[in-house]
Amino acid sequence: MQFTPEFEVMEQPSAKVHRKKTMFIHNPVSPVFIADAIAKHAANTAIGAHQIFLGQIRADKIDEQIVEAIEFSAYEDMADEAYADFRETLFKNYELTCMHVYHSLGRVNTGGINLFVFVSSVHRKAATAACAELVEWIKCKAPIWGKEILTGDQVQWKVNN
Amino acid sequence: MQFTPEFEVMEQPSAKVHRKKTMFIHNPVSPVFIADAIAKHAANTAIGAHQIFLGQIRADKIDEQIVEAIEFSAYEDMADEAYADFRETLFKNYELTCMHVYHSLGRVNTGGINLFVFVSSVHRKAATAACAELVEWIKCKAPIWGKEILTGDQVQWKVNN
Amino acid sequence: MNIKVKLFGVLADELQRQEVTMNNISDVRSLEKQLLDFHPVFNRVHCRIAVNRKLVTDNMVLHSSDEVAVMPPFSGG
Amino acid sequence: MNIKVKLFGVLADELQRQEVTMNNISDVRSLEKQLLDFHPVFNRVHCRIAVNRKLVTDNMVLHSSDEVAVMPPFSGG
Repeated sequence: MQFTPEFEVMEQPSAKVHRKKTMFIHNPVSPVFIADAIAKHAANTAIGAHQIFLGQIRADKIDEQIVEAIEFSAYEDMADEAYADFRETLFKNYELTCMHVYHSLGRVNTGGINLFVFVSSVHRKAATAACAELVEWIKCKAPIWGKEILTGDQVQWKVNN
Repeated sequence: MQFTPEFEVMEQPSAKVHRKKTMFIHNPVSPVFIADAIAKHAANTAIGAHQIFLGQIRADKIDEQIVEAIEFSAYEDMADEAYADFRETLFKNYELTCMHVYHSLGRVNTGGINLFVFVSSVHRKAATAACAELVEWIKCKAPIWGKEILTGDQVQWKVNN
Repeated sequence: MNIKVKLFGVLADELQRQEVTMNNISDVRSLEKQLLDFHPVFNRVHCRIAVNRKLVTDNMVLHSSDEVAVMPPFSGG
Repeated sequence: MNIKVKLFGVLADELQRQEVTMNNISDVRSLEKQLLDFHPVFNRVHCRIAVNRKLVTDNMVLHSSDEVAVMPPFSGG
């Protein structure tokens, strides 16, 4: 049986027709992307405070080897669903205006940014507290894995403390 | 008595020959400026975490009037000296890599960014804690004043809670 | 019952695949037991199981339609 | 002794100047007293005094070379 593309789209449940909301991007986070995200929020004049967290890949020394990159993978569907729940909890617990999270998948070289957390609120304390909780959540509760690529192509699985 | 510019420079104590380090800028903080600051830190591969705070001017409603802008002034010399001291304290109390603060002077319209605090560290908790302390310090201890410009050119001096 | 199990991180690396089918699985505990025999990585690495994209700690019955995943410790961010 | 006093924020606005010279000042307390008589804004607004760019709470003797400032509550950020 064959479908025309239009028919196929109509057959899909509506959640799949729309592009799924996901925290994952397939590149490092660029400073220009961050600037654009900030600039977009100028129009929301209820906002008084933005709290931003950026994770950057360190050139850690492990014995005699140096980390050159981290390759990230994730259980994307689970991470996005769990984030949607946690996001709701944070919006309930704090008076927030906006919340955005971007995490890289694939290889990010040292010096590159692999995590961009961006929380905005009317008064600063809400954004500051929620941002810290969210970063903690991503480090501890999100099904994401980092494989450290060392000099000489050795690898080591990243451990979060 | 007349000096040639060169001679005049030689007469100055060395601290005054160099451009003084100050937190104050005479414009709103632009997203591009923030992106440049972030991009510059890619070269420092000891850094694992950046914590950024941005203050944005809110269009608060005060009775029937709306805030259109805040005009900032400061006791600049005192603020910069006090910041240098507090910066040293934070570097002693937390394992930090970098710290930058920019505060606007003059008029910043609603939606504009008047404060950019940027703290970096190897591990995230140092940057997060120091950034929060620094923002608190700027709000409570730095000799800076904001005059809210309301619709119809009425003014009201900003009060920090 | 056969259950398809998603693998992530070091598990996917060591087994060189992102999914494995386990036979004769009735519940989470029987899956855990079989994994220990299946490959030494499951002894070495502390793993957690997700069913239908939610972490599971207590035992529960599994159905062939369930989305089951075994996950090593998280290390994102 | 005459002391030049820097004014900031609402003080500079209401007095329409950024500096005022006060006469017969010997110490911080005498400056505070004279300011209260000088302009009603000093009664209305809780002010703090800085000498040589440092906040002063205890009384101290002032010298003509001191950099003295009166400051309303801070509201930066």
